[in-house]
Amino acid sequence: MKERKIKNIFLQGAIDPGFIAGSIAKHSTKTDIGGHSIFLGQVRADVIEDKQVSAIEYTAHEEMALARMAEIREDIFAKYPLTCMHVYHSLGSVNAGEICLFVFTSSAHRKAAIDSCEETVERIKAELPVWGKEIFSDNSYQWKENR
Amino acid sequence: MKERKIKNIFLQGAIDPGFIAGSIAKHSTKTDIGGHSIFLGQVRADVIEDKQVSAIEYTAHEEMALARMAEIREDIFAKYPLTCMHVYHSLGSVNAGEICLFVFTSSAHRKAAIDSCEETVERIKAELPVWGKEIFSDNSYQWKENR
Amino acid sequence: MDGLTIQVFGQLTDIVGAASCAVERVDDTESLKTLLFAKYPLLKQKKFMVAVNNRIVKENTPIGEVANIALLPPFSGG
Amino acid sequence: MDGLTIQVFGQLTDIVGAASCAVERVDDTESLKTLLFAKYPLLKQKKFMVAVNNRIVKENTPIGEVANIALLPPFSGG
Repeated sequence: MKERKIKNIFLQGAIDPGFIAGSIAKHSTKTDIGGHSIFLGQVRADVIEDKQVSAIEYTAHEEMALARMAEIREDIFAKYPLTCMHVYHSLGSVNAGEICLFVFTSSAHRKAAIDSCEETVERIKAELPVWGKEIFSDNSYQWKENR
Repeated sequence: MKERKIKNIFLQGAIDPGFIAGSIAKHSTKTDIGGHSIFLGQVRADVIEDKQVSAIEYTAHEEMALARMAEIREDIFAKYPLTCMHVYHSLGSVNAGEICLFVFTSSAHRKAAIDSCEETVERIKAELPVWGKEIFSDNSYQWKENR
Repeated sequence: MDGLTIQVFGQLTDIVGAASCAVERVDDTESLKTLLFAKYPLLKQKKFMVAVNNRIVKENTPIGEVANIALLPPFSGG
Repeated sequence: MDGLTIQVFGQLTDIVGAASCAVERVDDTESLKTLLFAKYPLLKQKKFMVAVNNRIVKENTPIGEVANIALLPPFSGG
């Protein structure tokens, strides 16, 4: 197995819009970038059998998730001419309306940024050992299923 | 010709990351949203025959651009199940490393948000009467060409 | 009779030397082009579209009494 | 001989009643599954993958001396 640099992607609780702004602002010194693509996952207040989701509680097999994310990052950088990629995923409780996933890719031209962002989001959803528990307003819950 | 609501998309100068954060934060009350897709155009410090781009000065036929943007918005909303769409484009001078275009789409599910954002960006680049003048550090310039 | 004021954009402003130019009134967009090419020969080498009353016209189009006219070179926004 | 500690995730925690469970040591993942199904019959109805030392294994796989084992139901992150 190759040695990969393992970066933490997990943040406790919701991802603040101010954090996203800070991440964008840091790229102003990288003047070879022409386009950024950002995906944000937001917790929906789905109604399931008359009960409304008020939050999702995320847990992960962190060690496996970070190792797999390092592989995904390596694959994406091999496939697209990216300047950089940043990924953050919430752990713990995230309320409906709050941000739980932040994927951010940058490239000289828009196509690579846009395509790599979408592919990274799909792979994160399919491949990272992360689980969401949908908490209803009456404190009952069900386990989230990705489609 | 149908009556369309004309929204202004033009901002004077660069688009501040704090403005983007504010726009994201406003969506926390829309709890039917599950995914946001954002594209940001950033001014590249391209080097052309030994001269480096230090800024782009944008001008537009504003009335025509806003009317066309209203058509694009209508088409995109007809094609994708979107919760909302926001578009901002700079006018005047934007320095290398600063943001000149901000396209932001939101939907219950990620696919519609991602696809509509990309399509909107492509249409903005192809269809809006906007022009960029690349200013070099020695104050000479050339007119930008989209590819 | 008033003349026409033509708005110009992008690199066409370098040829015209301003963001607009005044020409004598003509009946249609083909006559306008002939007039402009005579006045600004460099325009002939440039790609541009003509907008009459904020609509891009590809065929020869009459220019009415209160027409506003714009010359639009290839777009380069974003 | 020490037993094995099995980490469980997602909806499997509802069946096991905790984020991990302890079982006696077994030689391979098939024996482990047999043991777990006997102890937690509801597990049989659930889809999950087994990870040995942080690698998902699809075939029957030996469980070594210092193995860490995890049961992973379908992912639902993002």
